[in-house]
Amino acid sequence: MSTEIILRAVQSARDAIHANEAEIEGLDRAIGDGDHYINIKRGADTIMELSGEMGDKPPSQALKAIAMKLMSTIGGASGPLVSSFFLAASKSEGIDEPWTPERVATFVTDGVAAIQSRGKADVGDKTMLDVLIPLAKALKEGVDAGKEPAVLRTEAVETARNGVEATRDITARFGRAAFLGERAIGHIDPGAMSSYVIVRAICEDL
Amino acid sequence: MSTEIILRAVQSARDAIHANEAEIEGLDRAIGDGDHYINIKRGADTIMELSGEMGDKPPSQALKAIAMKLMSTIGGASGPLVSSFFLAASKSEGIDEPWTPERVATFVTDGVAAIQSRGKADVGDKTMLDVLIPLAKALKEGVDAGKEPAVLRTEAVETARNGVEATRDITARFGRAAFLGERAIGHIDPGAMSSYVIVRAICEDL
Amino acid sequence: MKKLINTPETVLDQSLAGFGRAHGDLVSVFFSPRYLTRTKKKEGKVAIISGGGSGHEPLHAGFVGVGMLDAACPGEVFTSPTPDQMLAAAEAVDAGAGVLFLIKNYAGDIMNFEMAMEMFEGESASIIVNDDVAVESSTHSQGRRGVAGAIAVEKIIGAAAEKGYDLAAVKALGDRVNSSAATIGVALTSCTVPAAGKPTFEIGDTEIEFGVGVHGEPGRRREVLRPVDEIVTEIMGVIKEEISPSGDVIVIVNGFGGTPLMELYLVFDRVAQLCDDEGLTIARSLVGNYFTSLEMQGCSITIVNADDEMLSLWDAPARTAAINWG
Amino acid sequence: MKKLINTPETVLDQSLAGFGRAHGDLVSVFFSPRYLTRTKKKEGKVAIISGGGSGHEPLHAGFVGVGMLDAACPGEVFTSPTPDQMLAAAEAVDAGAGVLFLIKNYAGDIMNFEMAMEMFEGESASIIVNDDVAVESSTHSQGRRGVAGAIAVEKIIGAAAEKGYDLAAVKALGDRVNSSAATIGVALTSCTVPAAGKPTFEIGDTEIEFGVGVHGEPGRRREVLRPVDEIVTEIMGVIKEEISPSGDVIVIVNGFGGTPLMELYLVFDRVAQLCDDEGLTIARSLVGNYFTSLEMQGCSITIVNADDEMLSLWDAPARTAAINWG
Ligand SMILES: Nc1ncnc2c1ncn2[C@@H]1O[C@H](COP(=O)(O)OP(=O)(O)O)[C@@H](O)[C@H]1O
Ligand SMILES: Nc1ncnc2c1ncn2[C@@H]1O[C@H](COP(=O)(O)OP(=O)(O)O)[C@@H](O)[C@H]1O
Ligand SMILES: [Mg+2]
Ligand SMILES: [Mg+2]
Ligand SMILES: [Mg+2]
Ligand SMILES: [Mg+2]
Repeated sequence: MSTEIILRAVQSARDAIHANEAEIEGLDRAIGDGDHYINIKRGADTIMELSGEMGDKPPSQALKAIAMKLMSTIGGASGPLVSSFFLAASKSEGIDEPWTPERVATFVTDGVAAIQSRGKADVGDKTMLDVLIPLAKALKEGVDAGKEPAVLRTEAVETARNGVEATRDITARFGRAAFLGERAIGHIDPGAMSSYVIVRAICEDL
Repeated sequence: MSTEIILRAVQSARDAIHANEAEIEGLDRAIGDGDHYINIKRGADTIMELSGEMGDKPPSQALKAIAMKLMSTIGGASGPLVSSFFLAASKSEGIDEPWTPERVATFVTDGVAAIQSRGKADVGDKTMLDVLIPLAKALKEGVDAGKEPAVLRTEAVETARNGVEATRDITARFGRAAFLGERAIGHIDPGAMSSYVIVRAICEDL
Repeated sequence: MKKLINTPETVLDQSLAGFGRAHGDLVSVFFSPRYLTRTKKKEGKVAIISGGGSGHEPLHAGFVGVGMLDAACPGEVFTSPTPDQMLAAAEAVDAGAGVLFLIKNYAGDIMNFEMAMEMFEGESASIIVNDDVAVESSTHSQGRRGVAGAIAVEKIIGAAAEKGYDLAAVKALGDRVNSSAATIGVALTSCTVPAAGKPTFEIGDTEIEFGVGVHGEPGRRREVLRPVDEIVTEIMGVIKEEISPSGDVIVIVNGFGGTPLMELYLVFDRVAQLCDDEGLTIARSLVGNYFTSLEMQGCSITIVNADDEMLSLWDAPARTAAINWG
Repeated sequence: MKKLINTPETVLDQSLAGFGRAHGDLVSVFFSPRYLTRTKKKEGKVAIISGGGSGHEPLHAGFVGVGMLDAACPGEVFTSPTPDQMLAAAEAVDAGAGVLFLIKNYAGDIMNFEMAMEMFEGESASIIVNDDVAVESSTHSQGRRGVAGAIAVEKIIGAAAEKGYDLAAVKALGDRVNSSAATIGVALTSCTVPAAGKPTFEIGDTEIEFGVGVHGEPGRRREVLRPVDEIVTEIMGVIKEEISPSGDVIVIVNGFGGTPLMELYLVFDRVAQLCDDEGLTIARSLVGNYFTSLEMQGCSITIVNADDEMLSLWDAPARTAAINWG
């Protein structure tokens, strides 16, 4: 069932976060306040604890439970954003039907749109959206073009990698890094990095 | 006049303190609170500023002025002790008569006795008195034995050096080092060290 | 990392528990979700709720009590609290005259409070504090950070609510105090978030961060430590340009947690001299550690261009752990 | 050395000047010699004067005012003030009922106060505070150091004098509070005396000094940092042996200047748990930075075995920069 996929994805995401502690933490220490790793780790760990109860719920309820739990666990800037993603995904059309590539592309697109409407940022603002907006777009276009799941996954990782790299040489308009002005240039955005490692892990593990 | 000797001695003492900053400060940092150098430097510097007004006063008044100034300048444990020395010296019998070796031995003895009665410490307590009590005694005995001033001076420096060394391997019964118990062993007492460098400088310069 | 703690995970709850024990006469502490309320609710009064990441103590918990806040929501260290906390607090302290949320201008705080306000069913309004003029607001869309000016806003609107101002009036006053306030901070050392275990930023033995944020965010520039009179003069110059103070001012010299009070009063002396030179009257002042950044060394200077209403509300009674006068 | 100062020589006077400007309603500051008095003298009241080296702010200047001290004499940083200061202060505040000198037990303080008392012509008495039970008093003749117990002594005898106790009664009460109090401190970092420019002691990245003195003097031992619950348990054990507390106690968790309030409340939580376990009632508590050691990180715990008289005097009004209640 699709909820199993969610649980496996959550597991992958959590492992990816743990495995990239030093990198993510270092980036937020460089251009933020140093807690991004702790925040998303706290979120991911808590969701893992939920896994037991979630196995027999439909995806809409599992995603909503995840959203509410993340909302009350992460805090900071990333909490509402990440939580908005899951809340929108839980309401995405056909989420409880068997998952097809179209359906995945749709709920990812809905989720990313929710992050955008909560945080007001866009591509080029040096945030997680520099990874997520291109990712959602690539996924949708790939699905529309009828690409194979394996290709979609490879391209997703590729797109995410380009997105995270693109945050390096720009100033930030949102998040704490915005306070840095020019001094943010040369540093990758921590939220973009954590999004990238999660995307990569999920695409590789599933 | 004897007051000139006092002024030259003050100058020598001040220079000696400045020249031994690192050593004195390090000792008080090791077994006290690190301010002994600053305290006696502040005292010596202030007395130097007084010098101008003191040249034409008799020794009794010059010594009393020094005592009062030190009393209101040094503070800490060393302030009252050093100031007591000068106050007692100012009242020492025959202090305004021309200075003979006997007279010097007498006022030094009186001054050291005043330190002892103010601070209650004795030889072996790991304080400046480990230098000063043997010094006063040696001076008096030397004078009684009719030794030459040059010999008296050499012996005074020798006695002071032995005194300062004697503070190394004992625990303290007075001053902040007393709080250290056994941990004070191995460190020379800062007040003994500053007394020693002053005694040595005065004996060598005069 | 050297801290008087057991584990990073238990810092916040144990500290809140201790705060609750020490000030049980003033506040009630709740843990799941985490919030504090003043012990006695006053019916018909506008309820004021603030909150933010922990690590800034005494703010905000230390300002809960009669004459200031009705509730505070402490987040993890330097991390915004979550909407469920604000929601629970709002439901607990709503006394029929609406709830005012006092938010400091950080993306996380704004978004979490926004979600709480969307969920809260009672009447509510919000004030966003953004007094940190170290950051030139033109360069980014988040705008200035909310820093020690929050202390003045909380004191003054707390007194207004206690006096019976309605929700709209409390909000209008709070916005006015906020726009009359300007703050700049300077850091000598970093702070260390318990869960991170390492200093938030690196800083050389002779360097300071001019314009630092209260989470150790960078400011205008990294520079060599100068005599403090020069630093204060520059800060006061920037503040003057931003809010053109005149007549009566409230001065807050706020320590970041690791700087001795001795130095804070010394800074205040320089501020006072400069106010004299400018013809400003220091009508009220507050010197001490009120909006800290864990153990960071440094301080901020806040000037509030004050009118008589603000001054009389500043003087009004407050009974909180950190501010107790009048 | 990183400090918000101009030169080490001017720290004390500039800080005092700032303190005077910030609290002109409470105190008057004099510079030559240096002392502070409360603004309004109360005729017929026993005058209480304390003093000691600076660097422990808010103590003692922050305790000058109605209900606590009549005057304070600040020495150079960590250096006893000089007799001329105490003498000038005594002459200024003597209100016809005698002067009580409150001295902390350090060789320097004792000798300088003694000289002042020899010179002072009015009636006087003295209390020597020596509550630091970290130091086993048998090993040296100076006895225990005077540390944060001084806060309780100053608060309680200040209220007693205000109530009209005579000199002998104030002294007897102060001696009683002192002997009912026991304190132990622990340091995580050193402090740096401005004039010295270097840390007072070296301490490793994972080391603490158990039983440290308020000038960074060594305590019982150097050891590896442990979970704070363990440290507090050991401290409370030593205190218990020394003063066998029972019934009502006053607890003071005092920060040394560089430790966040968050950690102090966390320490207090553990103290409170242990009091519960021992059947002790925390009748009053004080958590914060009151008797600091410049920027040193760490804290001390004080327990005062309190009777009803002490508690009611603790609650009595005080109007000072640092303690303002009742
Ligand atoms: N308005 C926004 N829109 C999208 N992403 C944002 C926004 N603000 C911040 N972020 C993301 O959040 C990340 C920081 O998250 P985190 O460190 O957990 O929160 P905080 O900044 O509150 O400490 C940034 O690196 C950025 O990617
Ligand atoms: N009771 C005493 N009798 C004699 N000398 C003493 C006594 N107490 C302290 N001293 C001397 O004073 C020195 C310390 O002086 P200083 O550092 O200036 O004062 P403080 O200890 O107050 O910081 C000690 O090294 C010791 O030689
Ligand atoms: Mg962050
Ligand atoms: Mg010393
Ligand atoms: Mg954060
Ligand atoms: Mg000293």
